[in-house]
Amino acid sequence: MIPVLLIAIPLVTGLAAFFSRNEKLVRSWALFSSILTLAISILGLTIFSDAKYLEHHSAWMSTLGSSFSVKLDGMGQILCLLTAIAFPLIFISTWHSSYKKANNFFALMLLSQAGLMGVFLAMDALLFYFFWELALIPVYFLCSQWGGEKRIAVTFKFFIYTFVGSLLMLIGILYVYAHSQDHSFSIESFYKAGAALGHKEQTWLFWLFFVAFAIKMPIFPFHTWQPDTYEQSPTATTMVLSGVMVKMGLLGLIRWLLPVLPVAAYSWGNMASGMAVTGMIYASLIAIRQNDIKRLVAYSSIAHIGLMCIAVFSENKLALQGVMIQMFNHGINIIGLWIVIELIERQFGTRKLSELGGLAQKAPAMAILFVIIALANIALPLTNAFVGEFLMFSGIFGSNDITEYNILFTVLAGLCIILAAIYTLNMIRKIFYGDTVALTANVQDVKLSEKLALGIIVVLIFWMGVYPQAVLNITNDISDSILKLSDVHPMLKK
Amino acid sequence: MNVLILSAILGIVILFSGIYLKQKSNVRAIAIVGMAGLLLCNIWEMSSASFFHVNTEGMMRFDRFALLFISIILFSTLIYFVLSAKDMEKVGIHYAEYFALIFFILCGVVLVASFKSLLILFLGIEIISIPLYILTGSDKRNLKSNEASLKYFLMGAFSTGLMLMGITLIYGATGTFNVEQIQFTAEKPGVLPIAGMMLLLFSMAFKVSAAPFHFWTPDVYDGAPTVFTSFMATIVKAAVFIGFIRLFDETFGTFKEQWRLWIAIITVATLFIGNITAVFQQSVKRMLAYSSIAQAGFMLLAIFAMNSDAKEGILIYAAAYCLATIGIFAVLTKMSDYTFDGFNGLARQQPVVAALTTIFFLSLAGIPLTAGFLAKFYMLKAALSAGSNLWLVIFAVLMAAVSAYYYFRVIQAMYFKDGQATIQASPFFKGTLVILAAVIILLGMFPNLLLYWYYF
Amino acid sequence: MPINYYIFLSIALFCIGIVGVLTRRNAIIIFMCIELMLNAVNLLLVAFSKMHHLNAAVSGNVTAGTDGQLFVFFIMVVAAAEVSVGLAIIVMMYRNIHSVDVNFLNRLKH
Amino acid sequence: MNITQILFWLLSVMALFGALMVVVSKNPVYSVLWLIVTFFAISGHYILLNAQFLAIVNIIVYAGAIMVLFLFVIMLMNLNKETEPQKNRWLKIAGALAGGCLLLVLVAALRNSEMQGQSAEVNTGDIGLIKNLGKELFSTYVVPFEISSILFISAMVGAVLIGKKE
Amino acid sequence: MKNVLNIVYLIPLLPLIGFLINGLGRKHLSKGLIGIIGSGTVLASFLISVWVFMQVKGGNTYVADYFNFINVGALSIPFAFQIDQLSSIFLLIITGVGFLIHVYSTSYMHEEKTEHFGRYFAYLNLFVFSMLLLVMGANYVIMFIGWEGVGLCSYLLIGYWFKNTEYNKAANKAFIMNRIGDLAFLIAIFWIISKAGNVNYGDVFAFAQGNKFTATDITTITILLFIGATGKSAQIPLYTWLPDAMAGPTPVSALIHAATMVTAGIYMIARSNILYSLSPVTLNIIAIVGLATALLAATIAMKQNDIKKVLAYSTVSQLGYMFLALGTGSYVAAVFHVMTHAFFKALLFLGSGSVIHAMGGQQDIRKMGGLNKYMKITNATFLIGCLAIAGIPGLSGFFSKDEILAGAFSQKPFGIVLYIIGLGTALLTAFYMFRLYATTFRGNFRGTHDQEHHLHESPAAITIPLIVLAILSIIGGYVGVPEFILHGAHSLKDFLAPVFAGSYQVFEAQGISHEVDHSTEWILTGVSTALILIVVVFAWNKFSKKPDTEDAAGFGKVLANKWYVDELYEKIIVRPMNGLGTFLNNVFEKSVVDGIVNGVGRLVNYSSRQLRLLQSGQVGSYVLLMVVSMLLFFVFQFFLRK
Repeated sequence: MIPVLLIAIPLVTGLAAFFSRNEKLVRSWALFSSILTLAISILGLTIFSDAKYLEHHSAWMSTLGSSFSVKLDGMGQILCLLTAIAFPLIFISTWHSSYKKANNFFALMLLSQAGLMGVFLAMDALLFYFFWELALIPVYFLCSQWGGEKRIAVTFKFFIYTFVGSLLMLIGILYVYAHSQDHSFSIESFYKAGAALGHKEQTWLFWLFFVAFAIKMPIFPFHTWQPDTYEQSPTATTMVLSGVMVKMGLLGLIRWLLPVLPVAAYSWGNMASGMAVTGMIYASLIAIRQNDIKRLVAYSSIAHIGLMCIAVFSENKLALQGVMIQMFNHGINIIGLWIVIELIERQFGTRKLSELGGLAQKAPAMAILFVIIALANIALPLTNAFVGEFLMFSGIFGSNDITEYNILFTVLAGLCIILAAIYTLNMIRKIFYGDTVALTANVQDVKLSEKLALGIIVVLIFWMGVYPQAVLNITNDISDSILKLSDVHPMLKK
Repeated sequence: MNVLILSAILGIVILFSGIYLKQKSNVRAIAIVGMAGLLLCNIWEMSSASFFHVNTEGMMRFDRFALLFISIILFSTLIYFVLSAKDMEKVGIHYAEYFALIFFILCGVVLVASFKSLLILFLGIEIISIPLYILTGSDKRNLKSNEASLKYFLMGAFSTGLMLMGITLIYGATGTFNVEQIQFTAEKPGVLPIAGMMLLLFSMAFKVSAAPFHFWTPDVYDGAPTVFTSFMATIVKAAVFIGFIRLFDETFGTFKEQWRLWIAIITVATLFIGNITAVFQQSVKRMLAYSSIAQAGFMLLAIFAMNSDAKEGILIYAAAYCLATIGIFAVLTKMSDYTFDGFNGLARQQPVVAALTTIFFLSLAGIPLTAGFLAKFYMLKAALSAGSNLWLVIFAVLMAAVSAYYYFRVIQAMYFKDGQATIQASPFFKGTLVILAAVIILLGMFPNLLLYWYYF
Repeated sequence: MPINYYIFLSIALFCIGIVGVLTRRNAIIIFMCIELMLNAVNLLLVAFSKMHHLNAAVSGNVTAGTDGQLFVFFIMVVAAAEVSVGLAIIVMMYRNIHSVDVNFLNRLKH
Repeated sequence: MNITQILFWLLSVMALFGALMVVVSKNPVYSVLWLIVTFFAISGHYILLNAQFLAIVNIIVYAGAIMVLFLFVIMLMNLNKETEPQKNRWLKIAGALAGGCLLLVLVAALRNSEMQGQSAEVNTGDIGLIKNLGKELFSTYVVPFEISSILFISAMVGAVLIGKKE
Repeated sequence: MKNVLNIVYLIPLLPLIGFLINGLGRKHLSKGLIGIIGSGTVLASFLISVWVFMQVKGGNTYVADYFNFINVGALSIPFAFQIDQLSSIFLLIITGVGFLIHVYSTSYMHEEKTEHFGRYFAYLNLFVFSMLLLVMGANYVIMFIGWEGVGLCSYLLIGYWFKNTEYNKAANKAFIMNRIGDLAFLIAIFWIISKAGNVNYGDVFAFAQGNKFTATDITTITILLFIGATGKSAQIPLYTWLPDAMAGPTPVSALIHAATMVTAGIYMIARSNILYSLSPVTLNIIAIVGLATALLAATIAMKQNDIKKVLAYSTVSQLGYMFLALGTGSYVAAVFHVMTHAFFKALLFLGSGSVIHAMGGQQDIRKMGGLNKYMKITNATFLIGCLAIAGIPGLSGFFSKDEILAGAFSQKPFGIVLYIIGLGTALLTAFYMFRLYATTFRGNFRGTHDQEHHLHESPAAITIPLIVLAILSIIGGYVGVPEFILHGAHSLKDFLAPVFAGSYQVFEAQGISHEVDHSTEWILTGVSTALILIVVVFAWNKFSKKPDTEDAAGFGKVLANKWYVDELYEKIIVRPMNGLGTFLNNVFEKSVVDGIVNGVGRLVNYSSRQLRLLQSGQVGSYVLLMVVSMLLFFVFQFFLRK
């Protein structure tokens, strides 16, 4: 019941939103819808957390062996919660920025939310693919309708790029499907069928899937769409993209790659992690030299996602739990960063670090909130990201049998913590500290709405930072089952 | 059988109505109503109630596959009439004749869809082709139209020659034209049937405009009056495909291995040339011509796979492709400027039409929840389940991505570029488009709506 | 007569027809060459029909091979129809451009 | 070498020569005439094969009606050696080569086909007679026969539609 | 007994509350209130700490477990505090010195605008909170939380005057350098987790004592931890941030960059003493690094003219001393020196602060001189501080430093070398400290006239902490009177005995003893004292008569420029990194990674343009192409295909 609502509410409200001309109305309508969704997802966590409310199966395309089956497992809970929180935050924080054809804008936003929810909930490969694409289309329109001056080309590149990836994934899905005994797309039969495949088949299937997810996350060297897209899209969409959408790739890895192709994941995991870690250092180094705030954050995001990717492939309880919680934290933090960046851009019409400075004097609140979020983003203890990264790192480092890979990845990824500190602190310094420049002479501080949004984020940051156990408990079981499914040692025995 | 006879009669009726009815709208009305009637009769026949009982001496068989396919064709044609019958007036004065010819073509389609004897196949192909030569050239003053029809005619006749030689060689080997009796039991039959098969392959490839026999397509589709291009590119192409798949399934099914490779090569070539060449086109009409080649490439996957999935798939593909393309052409026909820039800013002037056109293009590009996705999905599924030929599937998929590139150029033009493009679309027109889009999406969500008829 | 002779003969005619199509620019001549191809086919069909008749005669099937000759008949029918249309098209074109040169037609390209 | 064989070779040579001349002769009118010669040769073959009906039809329909039609058109346009457009040499050579190779390939392929030793019966067998053909045509082949009427009417309509001057 | 545990959480909590109140209410509260809240909370936790101290005299350890911070699978990290002798001592130092400095700050920072004043105290409280977390944590993760927390606070406080870009850069430098160390610390933690499956001190040490760690493991872990320590405690190679950190307000330098935070490294190693005792290799490394740092910093300090810089380098040098102590296995000495150092170095910094205050922000000692006439208390206290740090007998510095040297001497086989270098460093210390004192307070004033006119003794809020600290730096040493002077008077050693019991066993097992027979010690002490006195007198006379006001030349220049270490780092690390970043951003990203992607697009476009030409529009060529392809098909089918 709950999952269906989570998809249906944004979908229906979104479609409805097309038919309103009144901007104020549609704005509040969207906010209302997103808050409703949030309420539902919280209900799913609390009152209706019983299994029978969290599942829904109904026949659909039965001749194809597919069915409309959605389920809220631990990971789904977290990611849906993230999505459900993200959208109200976005709507609140962009309350003052006005869009032409607002109805289309908000409708598309809600549709993308529906798509995302679907991706996180789908327990049927075909359904998963459907939502995977459907989440993309609205974002495509959002970016190329309301984006910056180079928006069309950039977004187009983004679209084609991800489209190629998803098509490759489609082949993989079809192949596994063709080899499943009961010719069904259901996740269970996928787990059975995939594990039964030979190593060679698994290998290239692995790459078919991985490329799709790698493009989405993105992982080096499939990342080049990302900085441009983040830079060009309207910030609200960038928030969706970077805060929630990249998690699609991670979810794909965890739910649709590890357990489906365990042997390949085991044998090629290091390769993938190698790409990820290269990307981390690469992105961090580039981020240091960025002058455009949006691009800087974009590259930093690549680094963070890379870490999560490595953690996933280390196939280890600590790491996996770390990823679970970090997916949520990263989403929250980066949205917070975008909110402030949006404020700055709206006020000064520039994102160039070199043109900013000294904001802290006139806008202390903005400065403090931004600093908190930025420091959370570089995983300072007692903030949310620390827990995630700590777990991921100790997972990557491995338990008992420390291979040279473990140490290598840990150290290299660890370097990125330092680099992250460098570019983040530089960003803070260049934006907020130093003396004011002509441009920033008369900045006004955050308005109530943004203060509200940022306040919520800060609260979450500290809550998750001090008492992460709440979340860890939610995802505990799913992590266990994933690991159990993707454990290759029994297979290697036979 | 119903359709064959009735549409022939309808053709005649329309011819005379052209003489006696001065009002063009009446002619149109007769055509549309007649088409609807045909559709009904055919559906009736599917529930095993044929009006006529003709002994064809086993030269034709109206099995479910054929009938269902014919209904798809009839439905598409109906939609086509409703959307663009009015635009035929622009072409020339022989308004009624155009309809008549189209009805005759439908007879040919029926033949091709239901043939059991190579003779019928031959006749069917000819009955389809000859009126098409005429329709292509129907805009007599327009040199492009002339050129197109002459090119089409010459090359078509040439391919007819090839086909006949093929049939002859097969006859020489087997002594019959009847598909039932042509039984190549041997895994590798003699040279004669192989040569014949190859020649037939070439001519069929020509008719479905598969590379390297596709050269006529862009020129002809570009030169022909847009209304008729729409008809040719969709309904006729799909029809010939059914002939193609039936021929190779029933006649040459026993020695797949001999022709698989060639089909594969042709598929790759078609996909490549169709998609790649479409990228750089400046005129949407010509782009659609190339895209039709590309789509043919995807349909060829069905022939390559030649299994139950392929059969279902080709049905869905035919429906999806025809409907979407007809819709696009219907809009295109009303445009003043066929270039991509001609679409700039259509979304501002005509939001509804733009949105629907977008849906059609999404369907062509194969975005989920549209029929186009399921069509491609079936094709890939069939090809994969046909055995180890992943390279082909991956190639097809990459080409599909390329196709998204040029389809989305139009969407970009309509939505994100500034311009004054507009069309005068009557509410009726819009309504029909809406229905069309609805059908496409419904089909995309519930393919069984269609396949139901195939199985039960 | 050994059937191979007929096969080779008609294939030769067929290919000559093709060569004609390839080497001439006059639409009418090209069309005529296509007719030549058709006739080659006809000849071969008849030969085959006679061959099958001969083979079948052993088993006493007297009507074997008729279908081949009937097919020829149908080919002629179609050819006639084609010719009428084809010549009409050529004439129409001639009216517009006063030439039957196919290379003259290259407005549509690329 | 009995008379039939002599005739066969004679007719074959005549047909081939005629066909070649169709292709090479500059003047369209000559081409038409040579084509008629070829058709006559082919009709001769029909007679050899004892397919009188087809032989007659071939003469009447092809050599008669169709070729005359061609001739009319050519006269009407008054095409002649001078107006005859010439392809550039290379294209001609390429075309000739391609056709020739095709011929070679097909012959080489069919040389030792399973047809080895099979033969077509000459100047016997009565399936070519009008009686049998007619019986077949109007019993078994009546449906295609009727269908071809559709072809004709559409061709008729087309010819009118296209050829009519407006 | 339990009751103290029940409220021990208040020790860090109170400063946190102070932080929240001051931080949120900084715009609305009055300066006085802010000061009271800021100092009061710290005072409160000081009192509790005293109480706690009383409770743990018995020599027992308490662990207060509050909630599960992280609990995943086998790994369970409780949010727990551990109270034992070691932590209680540090509690006293932190809260005690911290309180004094808070008081001092109320006056020192009085010119600031109210909200910045509030911000300052909020930061200070936050720092105390983190520092307390660091020392109270019952496992490495909690320690790490505090560890990074203090790093953050030092970052915030160094960059307190955020208008000044240089200061901000210094702050960044401090934070990043610390991060490098922190990374090593983290990896050490992961290593411990992966081996011991646990991070609680008790369990880990038990694990270690059971010799469950392999030799490589323990060596790596300890080295990594030590690297962490070098970052926080400003040792080679990560010490360069500390002198720059003087950008912060002087009380901050006193509290964070002298008394408490920088000693966190020592605390950490003392805390994990068992691990270190088990890996002699690491101990040697620590000893060498510590000594090297001590010497290097001392040499640099000789030529510095900024009063705070001198003190900063002396801090680095003293920290080096402490590491020497740790490296030679005399942990008590290290902790002892931490304590005494906290007193006199805080005193010196605060004194310098008072001077700077009086000089109106002037920090260059060449512009000072003869201040003893104007500011009596500051002069006196500063002198005491100098004497203490120089190690004049009777003052706190003497005892701790002497113990360290003795410990170094006891090392086999190279103890004598360590001792000599250590002694040399001590002499250098005495020299530059008195150079500093003499140049600042003796001779006659070299500043401008209005500065002189403006000179005055600082208010009570400043002088009282000075006096208290002065007293402490005198008597502070008597908790550790060495054996050879008075038997059983080393109460600190006895007090800390439980903490280091494990190590002592290990040492015995290894047959290492830190005992030097008393006669030798008498000699050593005598020699060192004599030498130091000579140096002091020499420096005093030299610089009170004629301070070196001209710029250093020759080798002195090298020292004045800190051995050009910063420049070196700039060259070999910062520049290449930025260069690489620029290269990747401008060249690699654009032309390779993105180039490939766009290249594919361009390729498609290009081939499209080319393929179009196939469509020549000529029927002839079309048919020709068709025939040729047919030809190919046939050839393949009939002749090439099997």
